[in-house]
Amino acid sequence: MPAYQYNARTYNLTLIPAGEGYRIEVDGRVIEVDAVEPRPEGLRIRLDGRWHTVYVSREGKVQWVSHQGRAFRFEQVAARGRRSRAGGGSGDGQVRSPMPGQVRAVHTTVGDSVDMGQTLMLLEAMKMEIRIQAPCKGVVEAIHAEAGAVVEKDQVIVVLSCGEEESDG
Amino acid sequence: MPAYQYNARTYNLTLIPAGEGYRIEVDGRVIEVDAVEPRPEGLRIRLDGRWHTVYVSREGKVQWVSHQGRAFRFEQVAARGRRSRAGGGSGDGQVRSPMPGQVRAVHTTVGDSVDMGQTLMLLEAMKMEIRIQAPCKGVVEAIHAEAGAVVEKDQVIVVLSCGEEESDG
Amino acid sequence: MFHKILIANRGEIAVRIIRACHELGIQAVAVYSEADADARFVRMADEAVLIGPPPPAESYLQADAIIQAARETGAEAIHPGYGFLAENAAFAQAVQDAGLTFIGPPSTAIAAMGDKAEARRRIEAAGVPITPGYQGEDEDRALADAARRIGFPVLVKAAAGGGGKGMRVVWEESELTEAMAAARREARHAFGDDRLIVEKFVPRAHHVEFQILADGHGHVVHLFERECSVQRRYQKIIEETPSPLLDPDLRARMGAAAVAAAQAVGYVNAGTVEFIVDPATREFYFLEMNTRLQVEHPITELVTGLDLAQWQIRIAAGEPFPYRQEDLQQQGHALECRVYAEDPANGFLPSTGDLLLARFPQGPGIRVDAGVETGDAITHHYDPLIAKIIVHAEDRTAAIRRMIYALGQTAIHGVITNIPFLLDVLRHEDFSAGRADTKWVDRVLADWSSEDDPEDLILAALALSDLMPTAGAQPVAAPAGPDPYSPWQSLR
Amino acid sequence: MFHKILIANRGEIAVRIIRACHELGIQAVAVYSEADADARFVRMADEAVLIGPPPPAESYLQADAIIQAARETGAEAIHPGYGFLAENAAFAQAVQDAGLTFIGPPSTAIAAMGDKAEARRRIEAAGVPITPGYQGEDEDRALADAARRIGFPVLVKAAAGGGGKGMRVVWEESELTEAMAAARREARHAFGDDRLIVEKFVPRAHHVEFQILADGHGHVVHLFERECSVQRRYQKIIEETPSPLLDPDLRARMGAAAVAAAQAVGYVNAGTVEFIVDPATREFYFLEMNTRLQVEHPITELVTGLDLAQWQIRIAAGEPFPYRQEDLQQQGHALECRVYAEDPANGFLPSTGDLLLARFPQGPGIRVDAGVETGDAITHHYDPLIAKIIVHAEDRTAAIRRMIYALGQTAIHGVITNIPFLLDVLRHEDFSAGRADTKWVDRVLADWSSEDDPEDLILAALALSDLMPTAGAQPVAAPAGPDPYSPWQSLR
Repeated sequence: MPAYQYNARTYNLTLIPAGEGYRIEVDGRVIEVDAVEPRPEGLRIRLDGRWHTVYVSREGKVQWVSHQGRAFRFEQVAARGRRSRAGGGSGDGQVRSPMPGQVRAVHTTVGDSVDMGQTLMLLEAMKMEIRIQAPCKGVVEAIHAEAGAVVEKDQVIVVLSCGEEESDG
Repeated sequence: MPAYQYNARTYNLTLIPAGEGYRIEVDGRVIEVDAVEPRPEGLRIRLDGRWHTVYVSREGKVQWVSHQGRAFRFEQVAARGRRSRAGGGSGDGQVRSPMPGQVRAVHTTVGDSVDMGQTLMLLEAMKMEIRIQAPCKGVVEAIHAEAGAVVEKDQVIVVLSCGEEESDG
Repeated sequence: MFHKILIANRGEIAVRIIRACHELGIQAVAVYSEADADARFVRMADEAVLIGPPPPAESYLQADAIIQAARETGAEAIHPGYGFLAENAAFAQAVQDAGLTFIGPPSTAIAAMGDKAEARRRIEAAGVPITPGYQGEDEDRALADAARRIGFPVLVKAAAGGGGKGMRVVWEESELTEAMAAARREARHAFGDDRLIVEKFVPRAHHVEFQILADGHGHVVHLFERECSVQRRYQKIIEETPSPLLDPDLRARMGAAAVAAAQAVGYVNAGTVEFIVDPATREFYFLEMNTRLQVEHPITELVTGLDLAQWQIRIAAGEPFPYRQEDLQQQGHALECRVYAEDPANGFLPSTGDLLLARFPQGPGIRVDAGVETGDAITHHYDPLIAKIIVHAEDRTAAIRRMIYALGQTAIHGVITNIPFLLDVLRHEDFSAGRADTKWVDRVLADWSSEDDPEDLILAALALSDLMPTAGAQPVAAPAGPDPYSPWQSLR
Repeated sequence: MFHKILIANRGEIAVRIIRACHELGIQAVAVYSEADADARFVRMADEAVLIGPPPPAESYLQADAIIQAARETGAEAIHPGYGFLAENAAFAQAVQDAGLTFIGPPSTAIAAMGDKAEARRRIEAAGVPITPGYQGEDEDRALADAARRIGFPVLVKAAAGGGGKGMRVVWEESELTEAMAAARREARHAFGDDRLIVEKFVPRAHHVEFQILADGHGHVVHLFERECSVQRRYQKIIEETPSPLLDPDLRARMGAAAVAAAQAVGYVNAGTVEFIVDPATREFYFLEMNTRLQVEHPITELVTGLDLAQWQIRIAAGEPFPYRQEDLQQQGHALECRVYAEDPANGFLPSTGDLLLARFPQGPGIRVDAGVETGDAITHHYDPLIAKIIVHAEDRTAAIRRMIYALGQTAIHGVITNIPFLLDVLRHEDFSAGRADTKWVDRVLADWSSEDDPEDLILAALALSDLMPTAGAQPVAAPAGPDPYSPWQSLR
């Protein structure tokens, strides 16, 4: 019985055949599917008497599902699991790249004291320039990317030791 | 080294790697291929410095190849093979269905003497009515489809014994 | 506006109407025969109802089953597409009697135009020119007398029909008896009605038809012409607009005649008035009126910018058509080629099979109306139309160039198609000059065969074809586990 | 006409130009960086030449390597597309000096319009209204003095640039120093030229641009306007024509001004004159001229019926443009949405990855200009544009309805896209009313987030997703044997 995460929320799914269709339990709530047909173009699902074509793609633990222009990127997790550390947050002083790109300039060095909001780096991707700012007042403990380096989304690029007053903000 | 037939002609092919490309011999004649790349949409082939995308599909012994709107249906045969008995001909008194369809009416019975050109059957497919005519003067030896029956292309539907004067026509 | 519409048709036209419904926010109900259970139009519909076995008489012509399906699914209206029940007045009436809306003209208008003899009387009374002909007693002897009076060549055709079925040109009297018998037989199979009419045959005639649109509030306009002279045995294969034969004056006179013809029968919704035009005299004659959407409607959509399938629905829902005749115009030039599953090098006999590959062209000014995709089947039960390739460009020269490009980008494997034949027509100097009449194909290209020998590139690809994965030969929806319909297993 | 053309660009615009070449019977040569070796435009070209590593400065901006590739392949002309070297006067001149044809305006016209200060002087002299501004000494102190004179808010922008790069609105004096530094930095990276100009900022302005076309025989026309006010941080996301803001009188006056602007610099070929329009006063001001094909050119093609990419080539080959201004008109309404690989719920940051699925819409009035297909990669090296979805319909209401339908039929997996954001803009009452100005998105939709929770249908599909073969996860061109490039082995 798989569980998936989307936007920090976990969905635990149970699938039970029921007549021509299925009974799907999502965290206790029930969705009745009248019928389902896998088709070359997508999954055809009949809900409340009406057929819908939903597009699905899987890559490893990631399952994409889309319909009517809205695409959802679900990540498979252990059932009842908690969200893994991902997403472009800063939290505990680990500053992560919010996008894949190239480091245009590094504006700080290890040991510097920085204020919250101070620019640490300039990133560029797809002709866009993004300032990486300090999420807290603190001291630069490590810098993991130099000017010209290519970084991935969510890669830790700077580590700060945050002053206590901001660290849980 | 495969051989293929198209329109009663057999092509014996030999493929020899040559640099980045291939040397292809077709019944002794040589085609030099500069380079080749299989792509999701088709086979990219560079001939005389220019790339072309050729579409290929295989189903059993049949290989379809098409380019610029022209599609060729090749049938794989034993090398140096002769054309197998196919195509909607009549030849030796075996009358074959020229198309898939349904028998609308049978206008003859076994033992009848028929003239060349006499209508033996009416076939219908895709809203089109086709008269099956006797390919020779002769006697009906067998009828292999009755009114209402569905027949395939090239299926033998009537057998005639042809009078000698027309049989080699 | 309707909430849900049932489409009493299949193939590309069902796909076309489903798209129109979905754009307008309307749910679409498909009906289908056993042969079409996996068809594209069924997969696109919001609901689908099985109505019978493959033969049309047992499914798509089953009026009661279709009306019953509409009732059960709560559809408020039925769109008949073209062919099948589209021009069946009794069906239109039955739909109305069931409390549903028929998306098409009133049954009285269908009946008036469906009976060719009746139509000629009404149209002649409205002042529209018709060819000399005979529409009286339907007995072979009376028809033969009329043929002799009119003078050969004559056209013998089904009183109820259209599309070349039950139609024969008779060049001399000796051919008359067999022609009438064959025409009656085809008419009976196609329309369940074997009455015939006979009329003067005009050689070198062009087929030029006018699209009309009439709303339920008495407003009738024409949407200009379609030149449909490129035909093989009465089957249209290439259509275009504007017609290379017409000038503004002739266009205006024919358009007015088309509007008068529609008004003569109290027409409402989309319809097409067909004329033959004598290129020598520039006289035109009413041929028949098709009381439904035409196969070739997209070229009119491209040059006028109007969506005819949507307007059929909007007019049926009571909406007034807002444009006056003088607001409408033709912009650029549009061409349609019908890609058929048939073998042009083998007498154009039908070709059936599974589509190992159905690759359609893309690009600016290219539109494809297709009822099939890779993996779908072309069966002998229905029409051999695989797809309509339609282009729009700034003028006729650019449109022909674009069509040649588009057909060159099309790849169909699994059945033989007429694409090489279409390309040769497009490149023919008579076609370029706009000189093709309705018998041009049968006369000039009767012995057509393609340049037959595969060129080096084709042979090279053949030799190298094992490089490609055999995607076409595999089922497109390869199961993920042992049984694709049993997710219970695959999820464990 | 040319026999062979080299395309000095990538992505969807390279695909667009290859199609134009092939329709005209011209061979197309692609140049590509290492990141694009498998790209769709490379696969479509007749020949392809590798010109360098992924960073644009080392490949698509390498003028010498590109001209060398043209020489080696025997191309007679170079089409620059948009971006990269398209508005680089030195490149245009170098192409000409190499004995090749540059498919675009003369280098002198590019230089005149590329320098914003110079452009404003020339345009003002031609009688075209410009915004109050300053284009003198390029020193921070002089610019700051000018800003104070003009009065805040002011716009600081790159003298050489376009597309929002190196452009800043400065609302008060305290922000000026940092804004100028950032603008210079961006301008230097984007254009290799960090000179700035400053001008009056008009709040609630609409961005309305006119397409012009000038042949080599002195004939200049405009092809009407494009309304491009729906922008996020100077990046256009939805364009349409006609503009809901213009009436026939304003359209005629702006069109005449656009033609005058083109004539002022001896313009030849396709170009775009951008204006800002004050909706309160209905005054318009020259903004800049883009001396190349625009991203949004398809909407003009749809309403005028002309193929701009082909006309660029035909004009460069010396062909006269045959239509007078009064022959041209807008038919119907066209809209373009730019589908970007970016996450609108996460500050619109770029999203990169492999396209597990790229399913684009089909149907009447729908056109898709895309540079990618399923299996292709979106990398961080280039523009995040995945595809342009373009629709044409009879009026604005029908066009918006059609666009909503088309985006609903689009499915992109593997990267996050802005489609849900585009749909919300299309459904917004301000957009329906035609009230969106250039800051509307940033003002009204700054805090946009999608309706976030997946509905029952999505969760059901998630639970049932193991029913589907994982086509997306497999390589699309799965090798038939152990080594797909070694047919010798697989044929034995």
